[in-house]
Amino acid sequence: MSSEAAVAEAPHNTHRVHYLNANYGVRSWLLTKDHKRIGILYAISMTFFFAIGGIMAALIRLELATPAGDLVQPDTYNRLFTMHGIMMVFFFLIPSVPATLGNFLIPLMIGAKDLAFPKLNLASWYIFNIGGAITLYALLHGGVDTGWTFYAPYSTSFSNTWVVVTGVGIFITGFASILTGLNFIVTIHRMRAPGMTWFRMPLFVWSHYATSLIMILGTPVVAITILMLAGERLFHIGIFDPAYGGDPVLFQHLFWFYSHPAVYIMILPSMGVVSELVAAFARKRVFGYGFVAFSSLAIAVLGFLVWAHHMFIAGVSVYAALVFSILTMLVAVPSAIKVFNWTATLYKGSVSWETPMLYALGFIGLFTIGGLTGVMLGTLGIDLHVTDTYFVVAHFHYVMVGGVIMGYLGGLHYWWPKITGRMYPVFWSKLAALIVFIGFNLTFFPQFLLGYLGMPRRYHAYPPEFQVLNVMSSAGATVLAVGYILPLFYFAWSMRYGKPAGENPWGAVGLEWETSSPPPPENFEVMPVVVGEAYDYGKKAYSFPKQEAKLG
Amino acid sequence: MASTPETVAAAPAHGAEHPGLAHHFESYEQQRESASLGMWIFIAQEIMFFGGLFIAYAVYRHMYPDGFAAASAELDVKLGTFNTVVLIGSSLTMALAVRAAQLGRSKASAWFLIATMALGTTFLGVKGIEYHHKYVEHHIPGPSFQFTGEHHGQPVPANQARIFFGLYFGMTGLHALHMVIGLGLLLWLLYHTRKGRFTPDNYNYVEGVGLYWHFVDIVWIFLFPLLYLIGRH
Amino acid sequence: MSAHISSVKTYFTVFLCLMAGTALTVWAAFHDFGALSNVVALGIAITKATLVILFFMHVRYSTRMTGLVVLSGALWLFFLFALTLADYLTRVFVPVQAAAGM
Amino acid sequence: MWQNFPLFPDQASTIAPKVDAIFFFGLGVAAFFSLLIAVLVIALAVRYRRRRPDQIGEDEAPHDALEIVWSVIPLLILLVMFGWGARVYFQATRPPANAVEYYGIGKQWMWKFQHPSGVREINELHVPLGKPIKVKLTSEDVIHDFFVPAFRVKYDVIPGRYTTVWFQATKVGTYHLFCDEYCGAEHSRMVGSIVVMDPKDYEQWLTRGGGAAAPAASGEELFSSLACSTCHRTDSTVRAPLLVGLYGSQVQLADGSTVKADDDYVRESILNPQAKVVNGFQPIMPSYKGQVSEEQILQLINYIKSLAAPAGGATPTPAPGKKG
Repeated sequence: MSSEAAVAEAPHNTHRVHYLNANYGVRSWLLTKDHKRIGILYAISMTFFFAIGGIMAALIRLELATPAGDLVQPDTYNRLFTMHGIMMVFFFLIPSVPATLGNFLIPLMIGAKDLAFPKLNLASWYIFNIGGAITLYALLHGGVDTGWTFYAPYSTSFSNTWVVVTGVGIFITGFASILTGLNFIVTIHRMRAPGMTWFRMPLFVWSHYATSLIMILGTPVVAITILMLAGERLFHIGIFDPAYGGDPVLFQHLFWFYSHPAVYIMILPSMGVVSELVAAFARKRVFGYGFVAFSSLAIAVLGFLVWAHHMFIAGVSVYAALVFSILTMLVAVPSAIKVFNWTATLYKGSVSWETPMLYALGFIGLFTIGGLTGVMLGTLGIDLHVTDTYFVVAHFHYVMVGGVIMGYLGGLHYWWPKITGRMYPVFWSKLAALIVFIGFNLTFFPQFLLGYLGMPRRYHAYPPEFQVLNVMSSAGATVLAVGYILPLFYFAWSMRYGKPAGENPWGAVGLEWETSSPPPPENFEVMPVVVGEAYDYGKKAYSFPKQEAKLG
Repeated sequence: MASTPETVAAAPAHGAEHPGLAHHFESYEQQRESASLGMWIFIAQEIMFFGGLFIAYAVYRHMYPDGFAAASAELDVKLGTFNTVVLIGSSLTMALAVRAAQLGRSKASAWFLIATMALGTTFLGVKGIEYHHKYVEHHIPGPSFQFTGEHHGQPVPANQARIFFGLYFGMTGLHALHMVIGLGLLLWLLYHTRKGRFTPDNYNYVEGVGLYWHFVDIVWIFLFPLLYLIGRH
Repeated sequence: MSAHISSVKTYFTVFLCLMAGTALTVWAAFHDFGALSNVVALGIAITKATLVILFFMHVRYSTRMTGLVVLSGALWLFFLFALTLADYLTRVFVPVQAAAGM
Repeated sequence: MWQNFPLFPDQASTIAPKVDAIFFFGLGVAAFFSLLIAVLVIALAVRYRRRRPDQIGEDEAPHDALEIVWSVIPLLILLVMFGWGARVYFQATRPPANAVEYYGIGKQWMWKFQHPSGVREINELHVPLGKPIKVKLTSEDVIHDFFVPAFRVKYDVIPGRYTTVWFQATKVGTYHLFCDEYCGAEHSRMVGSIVVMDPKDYEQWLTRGGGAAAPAASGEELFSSLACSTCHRTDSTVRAPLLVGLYGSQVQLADGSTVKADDDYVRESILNPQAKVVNGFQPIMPSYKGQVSEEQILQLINYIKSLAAPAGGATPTPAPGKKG
């Protein structure tokens, strides 16, 4: 992927300058301030971290195929699931859609030349990689065995693994997330094209605005929590360690204050992608545009009030548990609104079954299951039995893998022609989507049953009666792995041999489809003025006043 | 709020007549509003960053009121008050520096920046003295920590005092680190002010560093009563 | 609208108010207000902080958006405090005090 | 691997049917809405599939009423789940008054239990059928979690404080006990079993199998070996308060407040005597921190509890054999 310079010129647009052939050489990529190139750089480093996390997932599933812990040592297994969690959460899921598709598309969608702070955007990518390098350094020296949640007092006093170094890695990567969020908020507020009012913006931009709010207001809390954890581990201040008078539950409060909104950082951008896909492939304005837009903001705000539903049996007071449980019920409503509105958009639409739409429909189905099992976990009576079992593991994989990754792949398939100017093979991409859907369900649905049977999380050896369901899950994992590897091949193939995609291969409405593919360095030959509503398939929504005096 | 929908002038290459206006902005005003909003969002993020420490303080002061009162009694209120006056003074000189930049008086702005840096360094000096005092008294959490204090006649366990001092060093240390970064920014600002880079149209950086400095002052406005003034009666 | 430029007089009056606030909070610390001592200390600190935000940081004269960002920062801090303390203030704490306090 | 392949855990405690009931209600809601959305999406996608390449969808006027409906109805269902769940949670976290109190200690990668009669077990807990059992838990190192799937009982075991779980077994048998909070290398080996027996068999097991000295007796030995008896005498209260009849009574402290002499008061007074000094006494008692382990403290507490009976009451005679 990184040898972008080697992209063969499509014959018909050799004369046109676009952001890929504007200048060549590794320096032009590593010092770029163009939000489009930074989006691609992010995609490359993120795919690398996803691969590492994926290998660990495969090893975990292999180990769990047998009741006895016979593939790896217990300590190695603990490091495997810990690093799988850290790699996937902090280095893939949180930056997945915002840092790649968000970076690439937000200026295009609101008619701006670039993000508000291009230098900060590049700094964000470097900070992300520095954090990743430090965490990899710790991983190569044995990694961490505390679980991605780093619960005290195990992480502060009993684990002799690389907790502080990994913490520093995550601390640094957190700033990449903060800078991306800051860039998006200022760009959306200050750099919209004339006429682009808030309610003419695409829902993709709305969901990234809500995500950026969480990135800005949540990430610093986990940053200071990691600093306190490192301080506790090095100086034994006694903040989290009961042996010195501390309260380990306080660590859980501070950790989950960020980590629950973090799951909304992961899901909201994918919801934005699905809103775009459903509108584009039903060729219809999203049903209840205003409600879907405000539901993103509602999720961002309410998402900060529910964190202790991870701690119902961790020693919080019964009354606090009641408060958090009822607030968890409230935060589920905006998600329900989104799902109902997506479904209603299909009514009287002109629905086409292109690959991105397959991912979008898959997202709607799987996210509904994930969301509703989440509500079951928010119910005190049920959570009592199923928390910390494989029911929870199944729930968050349904939302993160069935939701975030399906949305990410759908978005990638939808905007790939705009990013590279090439189409990818239809048959192989639809096949891959089907394999991912089947593999996913086979992997994670049995885990719901395992969860209610009571198989605890993070066990590498389990009672024999759980084996059949675990073998099914491991089998599903292999199918899922095939489903994720296929796109690497046909995407790479398409960059050289793919059919050139015109300005608007899907016939969709949106400012990003009004410019060439791949877009010129400053996004538009002539800056647009917005005159119509969003997703208005009836009449032309954008005009380019200086159409006749074409610039240079 | 959107950039004012004047006719989309064919944007000339910004470099020529508009020094300091970045290529992707339409006007100075848009650039200044973006820079100001960006800085404020960074400050909102810093509020939550310090917020984590403040909630830990609140929880442990609720759990160990006596321990915190006894440990706080070890801090020197006179030095703390002096430091508060110094830091609020530096906030004043910073505000005057920003005002001078807005009016284009680079020399005055430079002098006010120097005054702000002097006051900031004084503050850090006093902090150094206090830290040394804690070192001598073995009040730094770690192997050499000792504490035998009492509150209202009741002896206070060392654990509770260690938590207070842990939070004291965490909060004031993080604040001091932000001061050091602030001094570095002020130095950079001084260098560019002397080179006349900031004009009434383009003083965003001066205003940005000013907002950052005022925020660091506000953090101390909360730290001073919470750490120095509990249990004094 | 170009940013508002406050007069030097405004800055000095605000500075004097802040000095008075500092003196007040130190004085208040040495007098017992019982349960109210926390409220008094925080009240003075919040007033001083508001003065700095409104006048030194020009929020008084800048766009509504800036005020919104300040308020959202404060509101999120309130979320953190309110719900965490909701747990700590209602927790029937059965401490193994010895291990904790010693 | 096929011979024992359950799809649903058995119900072996009074709370289990209640948890299963609300679980099935939640499952029903989840299944209903998932199927509803799936069927609707597929039906609409097929019914309104694109027939001509340039066909566009008809624009819809927004239905605010419909939006309100499908916000309020899910909210109402969710509030029902909340209320019902809260009721089950209250029942599960509040032990009944007549619950028999057992002690449990989680220690890195093993469980240690102690019956009220003093019998101690490791990784196994024998309990009588049909009696409400309360297990008072603490940990000696990291956070563990007492989880018995068959009883639908789970609560974290936190160092530095006591947490309690309670259950009333309804079926005889042996049930898995898991540690359900990650606690280190052997986390998945920190498993045990709860053996539910008929009350008669249980009593027999107690006397026969669990021959350990009644905790009160070994507590008495400790009381003298640790020189507590030098100050806490039964005949004089010059140097230290009288312990007979102390347990459960209200104690007047030096700073004027009164506190109930429960487990934690006794425990704290052993490990940190200066924390709560009894009115009229000097804080001269040395701290025993580091000299007594958790079990010894429990034995001392039980001994002091046994003194609660009026002076000269039947202090239980030490049982013959003494298991260490």
